[in-house]
Formats: sequence, C-alpha cells, structure tokens
Amino acid sequence: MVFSADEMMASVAARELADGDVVFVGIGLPNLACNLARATHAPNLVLIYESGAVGATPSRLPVSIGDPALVTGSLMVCGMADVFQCFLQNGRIEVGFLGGAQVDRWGNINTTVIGDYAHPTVRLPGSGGATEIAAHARRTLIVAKLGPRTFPEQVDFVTSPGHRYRGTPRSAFRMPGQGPVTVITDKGVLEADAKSGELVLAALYPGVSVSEVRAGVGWPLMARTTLREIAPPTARELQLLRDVLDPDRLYLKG
Amino acid sequence: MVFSADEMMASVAARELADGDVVFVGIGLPNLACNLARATHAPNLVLIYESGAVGATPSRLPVSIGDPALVTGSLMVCGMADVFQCFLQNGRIEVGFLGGAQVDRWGNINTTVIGDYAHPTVRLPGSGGATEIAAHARRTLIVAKLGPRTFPEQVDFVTSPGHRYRGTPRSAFRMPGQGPVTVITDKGVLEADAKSGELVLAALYPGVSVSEVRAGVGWPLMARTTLREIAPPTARELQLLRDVLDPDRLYLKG
Amino acid sequence: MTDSASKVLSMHDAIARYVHDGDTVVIEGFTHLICFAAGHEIIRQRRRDLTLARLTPDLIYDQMIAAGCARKLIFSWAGNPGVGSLHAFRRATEGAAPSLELEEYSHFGMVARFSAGAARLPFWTMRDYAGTDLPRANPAIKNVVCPYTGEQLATVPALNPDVTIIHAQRADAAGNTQIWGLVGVQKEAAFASQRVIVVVEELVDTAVIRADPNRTLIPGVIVSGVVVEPWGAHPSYAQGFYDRDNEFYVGWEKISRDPARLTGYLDEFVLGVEDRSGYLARHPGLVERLRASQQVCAGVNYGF
Amino acid sequence: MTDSASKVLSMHDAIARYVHDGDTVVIEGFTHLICFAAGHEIIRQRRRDLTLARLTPDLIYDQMIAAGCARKLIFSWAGNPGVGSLHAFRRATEGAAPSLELEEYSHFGMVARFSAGAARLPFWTMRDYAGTDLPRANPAIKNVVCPYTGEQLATVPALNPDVTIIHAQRADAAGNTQIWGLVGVQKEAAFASQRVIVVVEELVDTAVIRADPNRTLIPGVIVSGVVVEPWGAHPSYAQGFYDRDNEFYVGWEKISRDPARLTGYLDEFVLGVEDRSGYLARHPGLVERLRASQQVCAGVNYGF
Repeated sequence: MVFSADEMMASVAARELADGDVVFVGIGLPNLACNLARATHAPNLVLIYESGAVGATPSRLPVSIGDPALVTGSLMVCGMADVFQCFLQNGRIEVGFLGGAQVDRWGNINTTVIGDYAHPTVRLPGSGGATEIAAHARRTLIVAKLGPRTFPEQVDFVTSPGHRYRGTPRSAFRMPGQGPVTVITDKGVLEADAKSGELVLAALYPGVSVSEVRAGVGWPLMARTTLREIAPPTARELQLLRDVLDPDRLYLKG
Repeated sequence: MVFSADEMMASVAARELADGDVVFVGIGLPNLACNLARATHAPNLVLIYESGAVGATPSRLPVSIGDPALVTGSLMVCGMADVFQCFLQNGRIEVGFLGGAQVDRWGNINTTVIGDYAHPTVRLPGSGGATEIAAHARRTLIVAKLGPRTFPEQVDFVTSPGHRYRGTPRSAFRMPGQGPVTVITDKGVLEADAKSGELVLAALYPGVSVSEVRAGVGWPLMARTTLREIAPPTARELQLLRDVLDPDRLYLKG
Repeated sequence: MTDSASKVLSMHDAIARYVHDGDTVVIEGFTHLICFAAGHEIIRQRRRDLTLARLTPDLIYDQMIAAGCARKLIFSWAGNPGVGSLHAFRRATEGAAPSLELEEYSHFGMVARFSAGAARLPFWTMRDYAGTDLPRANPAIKNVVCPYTGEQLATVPALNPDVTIIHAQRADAAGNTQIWGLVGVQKEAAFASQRVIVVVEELVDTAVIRADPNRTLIPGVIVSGVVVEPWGAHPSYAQGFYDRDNEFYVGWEKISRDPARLTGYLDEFVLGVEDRSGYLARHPGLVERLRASQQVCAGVNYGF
Repeated sequence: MTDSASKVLSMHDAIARYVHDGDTVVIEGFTHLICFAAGHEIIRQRRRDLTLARLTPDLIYDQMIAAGCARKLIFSWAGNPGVGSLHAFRRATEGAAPSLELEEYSHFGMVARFSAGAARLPFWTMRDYAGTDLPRANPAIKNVVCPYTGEQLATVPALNPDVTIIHAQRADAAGNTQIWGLVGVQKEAAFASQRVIVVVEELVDTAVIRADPNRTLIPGVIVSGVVVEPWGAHPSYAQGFYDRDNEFYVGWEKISRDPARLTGYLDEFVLGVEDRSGYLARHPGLVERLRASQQVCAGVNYGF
C-alpha cells in the first residue's frame, strides 16, 4: 500500500504512546499521532497543551496550541503557571513531543538560532516550552525528517537539553526526565544509547537501507547490532489519518 | 448618651478608615468597624478576608472569616496563595486589623503562647495570617482592651512584628509595612512614636483620665504633650451598630 | 489516570487503601469543605502515629487528636473559629509534658509549603518572619539570599503529604473535580500529595465537567480515589449545598472542654456509627435546617 | 479603587494616559485574548523606545516592531503560530547589525518572571535550564542554592512592567474582570504591573460580576482603566465571542515578508483609521465569518 513519510511518522509516533499516558503535545504531526493513538490502542490518553487545556477532545483539527477548540469540552483549563509548575515540573507528564530545526548526536535540540547567537544568520522562534519539556517529561519523543542540516554533529545552540552538554553527561545535571529517548524520522527510528546517550539507529522503515539513514545524519551514525523493521501504517491507521484526523492535509503534506 | 466600650472601639476604628482603602479584615469588632465605615464615610471600602473573599458585602453578620455569606455576592474569590502573594505581599493592602492576647511596649503582638514555648501555660491559636499582615499591610490597627496582662512591657512570644525586636528597630528588618501605628483600646488610643516606635498615649475617650489608661498598661506609658479627646459615638453610629450591623449583640458584648 | 476509568469507592475502602499508620495526612479546606466524614472514618479505622497537617486544625483535628490518631501537628492557626479554643489540642500541648509534637507556621508559611510541594521544588521564598519568634520556635523556617538584589528572604520547606483529602461539590468518576466558593489551598495541597482522595457531594457525568472546564480545580490525573459522600463536610459547609452548622461549632466548646464528654461524643457520633449515613441518622432535622438556598449564577459561552 | 468608581475611558485616552515612551509594556494573552486594538493605538500614538514583553510576541508585536515602537523585546517564543516566522522580528534581529535588543527565556521562565513580579519577590525559583545555552545567551538566568537540600536551582528575576494590557470577555466599570477559556499568565502579569488597562468585549453591571465571583481573574483594585472595545482582540479570538482568524495569520506570512507590503498594511489598517471601529469597517464580513457559536454552560449555586 502506498503511504507518505508523514503518514508513516504519525503512525510510528502513535505506537510509542501507551494507554493512559499523560502527554504534553504541540500541534502538527505529534497532535495527529496522539489522536491516532486515542482512536486505536490508547483511548485513555490525556493530552495537555502548554496553553493550559487539559484533556482536550477538539471538534476540529487545532491550528494552534491555543485553539479555542482545545478549550471547549476539555476536562480542565488552568493557568500557565500551573501547567509548568503543577503538571510539568511536578513530574506528571509521561511523554513530551518535540521537534526542532537541528537535532544533534546527543539529542540536543536547537530552536533558537542558526549561526552565532548575537548575529544569527537565521533567527528561529526560540524555546517556547521545549527547554522545560526536555528536562521534565519522563520521556521525550523527537519527530523530525532526516537531513545533514537538520541532524548535525553539534547544534549551533542548545535550546533543549539532550544527553550530553559540552562534554558533560545529562546525569550530572540531575534532570527529572530521561530526555529524548526516541527520534522518529522519515526513514527510521533513532534511540539514545542507554550508556553513552548518543543517538544510534535502532529501527528501519520498510525498504530503507542503513546507508540511506546515514546519508541524512551529520555524524558517523552507529547502528544497533540487530535493527528492528517497523511495520508500515495499517489500513486502519491510514484510513483514520486521511479520512478522519486530517482530511484537509493540514499536516500530512508529504 | 450611654454607650459601651465595644461600641466606642468600633466607632473609633471605623473613623480610622479612609474611603477606598483596601482593608484586610477579620471577624468581630474590626469587621463591625469596616461595615460601619462603609455605611457612613467610606462607602467604597474594599474588604479582603484571608479566606479569599474580596469585596464581600455579607447579607448576614459573618461568624467566621470563611463564612459563606462572604462569598455570595463578593467581587472575587481567589485562592489563599493569591491572597498572601498577590494582594498582601504585593503591597495592595492599606490597612490590616489585628488583635492579640498580648501587645507590648513596642507593638509586638503575641497570639502563640503564654509562658515558655515548649511548655506553655496557655497554648493560644497561633499566627494565622497575623505575622504577614503586620509585616506587609501599609498600616496595622490593633484593637484590644486595656489591662496589665494584655499590655505587658514585653510579650512572651513575638507572633507579629511591632517596632522593635530584641533591641533591633523595625527599620533594620526592611519590612514593607509601617506596622502597628495605632492601638484602639477601651479607654483611649495609643500610637507608635514615629522615632522610637514605642507605644504612647495619643488620645483619650470622654471622661477617661491618663492614670486610668496607665493602670491598664504594664510599662511606664508616655503620653503626647497634647492629648486629643475623641468624640463619643454619634447617634447615627450607635443606631447603625445596634439596629443594623449587630442587632443580636454577637460582637457588641460590653 | 483518565476520565473513563472509574475511581469511585466507599469511604471505608478509600481510607483503608490510601491512609496508613504513620502517614502525613492533609484534610484541607479553609472553613469551607472540610471533610469531617473522612476524619471520622480515619478515627473508626484507628489509624495511629499520623502527622496531621492543615492551616486550621479546626474541630476535625481536635477530634482526631482526642481519638489518639495524631503524633504530630503541622499548622498555622489552631482555634475554634469565632468561638474560642480547641481543648483536646490544648490538653495535648500545654504544661510540662506535651503529648503532641508541633511544627508551626503562619498561614502564608503553610500556603508556601504546599505551593513548593505542588511545584516539586524543595523550598518556597517569602518576605516574612523578620522580627518575630517564629523562626526560633521552628528551625525549618530559614533564609535565602536573592541572587539579584543580595537581600535576605525567608524560606519554608516543601510539604509533600502522603495523602491529601479534598471535599468538593462535584467530580466525575475519574476525579476531575470542580469547586466554587472558597478554594483555600486545596489545589496546591492536592498537587503536592503522593495520593489524593476526592470526596464529593455529587458524582456527575464527565460531560458536566467538560461543559465548564475553567471550574475544574483538581484534574483526575492526580486523583487516586473518588468517594461520594453527601453532607460529608458537616459541620463545615459546602457552598450551594448546605450552610455551616454554627450551633455545632459553638457547642463544641463545652464538649471539648471535658475529656469525658468528648469521649462520649466520639463514642456516639463516630465510633458508634458505621458510616456517614449512620452519622446523619443521628442528626434529625439537620438537612432541613442547613440546606442551602438557591442563588444560581448564569452560565458563560464556550462556543467559538 | 472600588466597584462604584468608574474607570471607563476610550482606547485613545487609555493609551495616552497610561503608556509612555520608554515604558516596559506587556500585552498578554496566550493565543487567546491578545489585544490588537491596544497595540494599534500605541502605533497610532507613535510611542517609541518601548520594551515589549510577552511570551509569544505574535503578530501584534511584529507590527509594533515594524512600526518602530520597540527598542527591546523580552520573550520566549517568537513565531507565527501554526504558520511560520514573524518577519519584521527576524529582520530586526538577524545578521551583522540587529536593531532590536533581545532578552530571551523559555515559556516557564517568562511565567516565573511574572509570578515573581506579582508576588513582589525579586526572583523566582525553577528546576530548568541545566545543560542548555540559554543562561549563556541571557545572564539574567542565575542560580540559587536550596537552604534545605543544598542543590542548585535556576532563578529568573521578577518582571514588573510599567503597564500591562489585558483583553477580557467582560468587566464592570471598576475593572473587576472575568475571563474564561485560556487564561495564560494574565493574572500574574496584571498583579506584577504598575498600571493595568483592561479592554473588554462587554462592559457589565457589577451585579454580573458578583453573581459568579469565582470567575473574576483580575480585581478592580489593581486596574487603572477600563476600555470597551468589542472585537478588539481580532485576529486573535475571544472564547464565546469570536473565533481566531486563521486566514489572517496565514496571510501575515506574505505581508510581513515584504517590508513594503507591511508598511502598506499599517498605513491602511492601523495608521489609516481613527480607531477600532474604523478598523472593523475595513473588514466587511468579519463579524459574520467569525462570530462564535452558542455553547453556554450551566450555572452553579452560590446559595448557603
């Protein structure tokens, strides 16, 4: 069956979520993945948006994390001080989704600047809540398409902490969360090595070779001795994504 | 006209309040005084209770600071974290009313223990919000009846800060509020001396002598060179107190 | 963890499952929504060595102290509001050999301890306690220096109870809880706690919660159990359901003054009954006397 | 200071009286209730050297930056939500000679700065920023050692704006303000501020506020002025009044990319109109297209 990279990534991300998980989610593919999980194996997933909407069940695809559809019919609306202190810093968030302009060898994410901070060639939006999500969510999932510019050996600016910062391992910073344990790309899945914290190739999508993945990463990517092969989206997953969750292809672009 | 000490104290306390003041108030005489002020010269007084009720206009005389009548029809109900941080510590409270089992020469208040802290002869309720009210309200008004046991030279335990603590002047502690500037008793009014912070006799009630006041104070009470004579409750004040504000004599006891 | 999995259980089972000997237990609610029903069940199940914490111990902790449940009390104002003393508390704390350990703050200090606990920070910063004896009485009150201004500020340590019990007007079966009227420090106490028991006047469909999400104070994701116990806050009150029983508070003065009478009260109204319905059966006329009047506000539009 | 003294004035007069050159200005509202009407009036009155602060600068600060009002920006996420970049912001911050000074935090850091400001504490403590470059980019992010555990925690300094502008569904003439739907960090920003301007969709009698006091987010005692400006948050939204104008946000990409087009936009829709009614007159069909549907929740009982 034919499917796009976005559809594959959304399906793989959905399968990473367990029923009952409390998920800190943004818009786009992560939002699609959460709603796909809710519609399949995780009906009791609780979605929390940094805007303060808890347990949202939007009647339309939200176009921003502050969409009014996330409020109407939600379980709770709280102030952002509560979102960050009582939910996130409190340790109530099991999974946090993050993306980024750059993701490096150690899972550090850059959403701040390309180039020098004081005189950037590209000024990116900045952290938003990503810095604290990467520190506090029990597990962080990164969703990003492969490419040497997106996956450099080292990011230009560390906005969200990965597993090693300027040579110091994450453990030294005593962060509550495990950090980015899984990176869902358009060709396969990278995982942080339990010991070193370095991102390594753990699973391939159907018909993808290791060299194809390596071509999209800016450092000598190591691979697990046995690579999992990930099943393609099921007919049910594709039907939900295409007909129910994003019929207008707002986020399922390619 | 005949009037009781409680009626005099309530009237004097009411006159201390300016229209528009934001007042942190408890139950009892201070509550009566605030409502008397609202009914006379200060219709725009805003009453805040530590329970979180803001701008209450109770339909009955509240029997506790958490009375449901303080909620129904109030302008705002907020959590106690907001009461203490956003209103009191923020500096929004002009006047705070306090009472106490003991008030000493420097305006320190004791509502914690009589005797030794570890083995008290009388265990009093403790601070409640009094400690922070005395620190943060721009002005603190104390309402208490004279008596050597109530007005000792030094309190057994400093629950709420006055103008001098163990020889150190209040100014050294850099507290936002002025502290207890006025003490309204059953025989006259004491005021904190602007320089020393010591409580001195500033005004007498009709027919009261300086020696009568001194007999109710446990230290050699100094008096201002010219003592104000305070007018008795007006017929209007008495009518409001007796017929409207406390017809059942819940707080106007003697 | 969610709004479809039911957490509803009986008060007996909730206390048996979530409150253990030696626990730090918080029954919060400032005058409003104090869960006497839970306190009575803790007494019936004879829990011991509890550290009881709340701003105002009120009559419920006076009863639990008298019943021998408490080893220690963490508090900020221990009186009978508008009446006078808590005499069981006083007997346990006055004189040469106090039997109850005390850890004492001001209201702001207790609120700050719960706030730190809810944020999972080890401490909270305040501008307080200067020029008072409280830090001498309680060495847990410390100081920190501001990294920007250099000024010294007061700190209190986080309070993270083993279990917090919150009474509320309504919740769904998953524990998504809505409270109106005074909300005190319940949100902070619940988020600070390892376990949360919500006791409600009314169990409602999740649709009722979802119709007005801004009213939700405590999310189901932090709630362990939901108990449906109408009138469970008597003699305190539930805004919109029943008034405070001031007669009872006034009457407690005589009862608590006399240890024998207090024991008699516990025997008759707590140990002498099976549960809350038994308690209510011993208060004929209560419902008629205290039921709230109707003052329903208008709704707001959540449409878009 | 009170609910009987009216603070109602026009947007023109509110900005003229309460917003001055060089001020630190906050127009808060997270996606919801962003007061574009106030931002446009600030542009019309040609305020200069402002320090603009808010979590998400959004289109309104992109417009104010393009109009030359801003000297400095304090923020945590500067994008066009769901669309892409804020190009006026990028032009002012990229390359060899940025013209706009930046002070950058994460969302939590900005929330913490307002929280400290609202509590009138000099700083706020967080568990954040370890292992990131943010403290190097912003030396205002510091550390404090816990007096209990000895661990090192991050701090941010209090933010106390000169003026904070809050858009809300309704308020009375004294500024007692009720908001539902997303409430973001408006309460903290308002309490942190020296002056507060409340802009409302609907001016209501105080009786409406008093009928549901738990909905009040901002008390009149901290409000300087009240402006009645229906549709004043467009193209952002007001829950229960009108939907977000996503087409406008999407369309902003093309406008802001081209400095000439951006200037043209400001000339036509901001400088070219007298006030908000003039702005609305230039958006025919807006009201019909975005007016909210009716999803009114039930009220609750405040009786006792």
